[in-house]
Amino acid sequence: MRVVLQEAPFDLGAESAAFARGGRDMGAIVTFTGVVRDFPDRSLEAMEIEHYPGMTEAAMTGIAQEATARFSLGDALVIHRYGRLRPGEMIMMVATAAAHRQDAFDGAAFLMDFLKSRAPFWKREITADGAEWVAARETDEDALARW
Amino acid sequence: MRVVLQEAPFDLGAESAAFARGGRDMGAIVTFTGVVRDFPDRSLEAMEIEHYPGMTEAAMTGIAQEATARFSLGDALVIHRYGRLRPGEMIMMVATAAAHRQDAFDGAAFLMDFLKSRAPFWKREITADGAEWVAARETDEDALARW
Amino acid sequence: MNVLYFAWVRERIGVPREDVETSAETVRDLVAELAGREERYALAFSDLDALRVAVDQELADFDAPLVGVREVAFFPPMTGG
Amino acid sequence: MNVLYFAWVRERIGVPREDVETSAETVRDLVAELAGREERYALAFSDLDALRVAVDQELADFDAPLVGVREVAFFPPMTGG
Repeated sequence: MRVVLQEAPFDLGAESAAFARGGRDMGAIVTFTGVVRDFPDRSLEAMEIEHYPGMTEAAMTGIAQEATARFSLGDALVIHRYGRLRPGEMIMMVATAAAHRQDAFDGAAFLMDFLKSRAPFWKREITADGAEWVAARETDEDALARW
Repeated sequence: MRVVLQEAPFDLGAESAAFARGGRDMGAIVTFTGVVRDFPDRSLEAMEIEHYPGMTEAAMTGIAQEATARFSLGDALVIHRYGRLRPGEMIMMVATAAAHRQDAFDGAAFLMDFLKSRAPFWKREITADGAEWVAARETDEDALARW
Repeated sequence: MNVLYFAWVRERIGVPREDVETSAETVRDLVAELAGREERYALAFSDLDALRVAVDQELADFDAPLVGVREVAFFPPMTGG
Repeated sequence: MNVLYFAWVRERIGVPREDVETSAETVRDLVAELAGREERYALAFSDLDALRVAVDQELADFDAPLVGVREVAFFPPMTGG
């Protein structure tokens, strides 16, 4: 298991390849990558991600441990960035390895649902018109109920 | 959309990175990679994958088109190998890009479920004791019913 | 008509494909014809529930008509992915 | 006690953290105390449904006791991922 909190960009290709090399006894690998969307209908200049130093790392680790136990993951990876990101940049990624595909998919979806609503990150969108905090969606909170 | 049927290995890292570069207006990217498991309790020498030339490419393309339409995917990638693979080698991968994470996850799971049971591939495991065709599992057929 | 066999169906019948002269109207008729030929065919077609069929490279069922069809393939349930 | 604010709570109150002398027994008591201070606090704490709280870096609810607690943080619902 590896949990990384960093401001710098990460290399999806290198991370995916390294993760896959690690689990040769696992049949299924799933990755999820979150990207700052470049909306055509408004000029997003940047997305700023604030977090709670100390608690963030602990929450990410706890969520990854929980996913590993619940879905019998052979390995799990969570990378999340903070700071100022431009449209098209990758915000975060998770990767899961499991013997069977359903566990790998469920593990990754679980990680995403909990990182979304239970890890202390806050996003703010900067446009030409100003800055606006991204509101949590009710559907994100609802997503937790399925686990 | 890109559909690839090949005997040669593919580079998960390079494919993932190239796929992600393609869809900057998409917020969510999911990949699934299938690996020949290296079971500790028996000596698998190789997995041989037979397929139906002509029909295989058409089935893969049809499944990818269906997934793209159903889950509003901005892009989809399907790579599937055939021939003789050793334990630890990657068999196949899919990638999906969507505006929202649920569509990206569902699109990838849909691709996997249909590639598993509706694309004309047959796997045979070669061990020291001989060769054995991998039997389809009822749960794989059942998985189609959820879509 | 071009008839193809894959996986253990191919192994039981002993050839990957063959040209079959037939007036069978449906896949099921063709199966009956082939199964009547020799033991290896009878064995391969002994349990239709364990078989799948494609007609002109599209999955079909055993009642599919064969009018104008150029290629029929028999194989076990697929195991891709 | 170290009190931290994040996102728009931080913006409304105007500081990211401060040291608070308090004898509040629960988070809710602390909120009442802070909200009574100045308009900017009252504004930040006007709708508790829109707020989340962490006590010593663990998510908690507003009835959580503050005995022995060193750090309390207030923030809006999280938007990670």
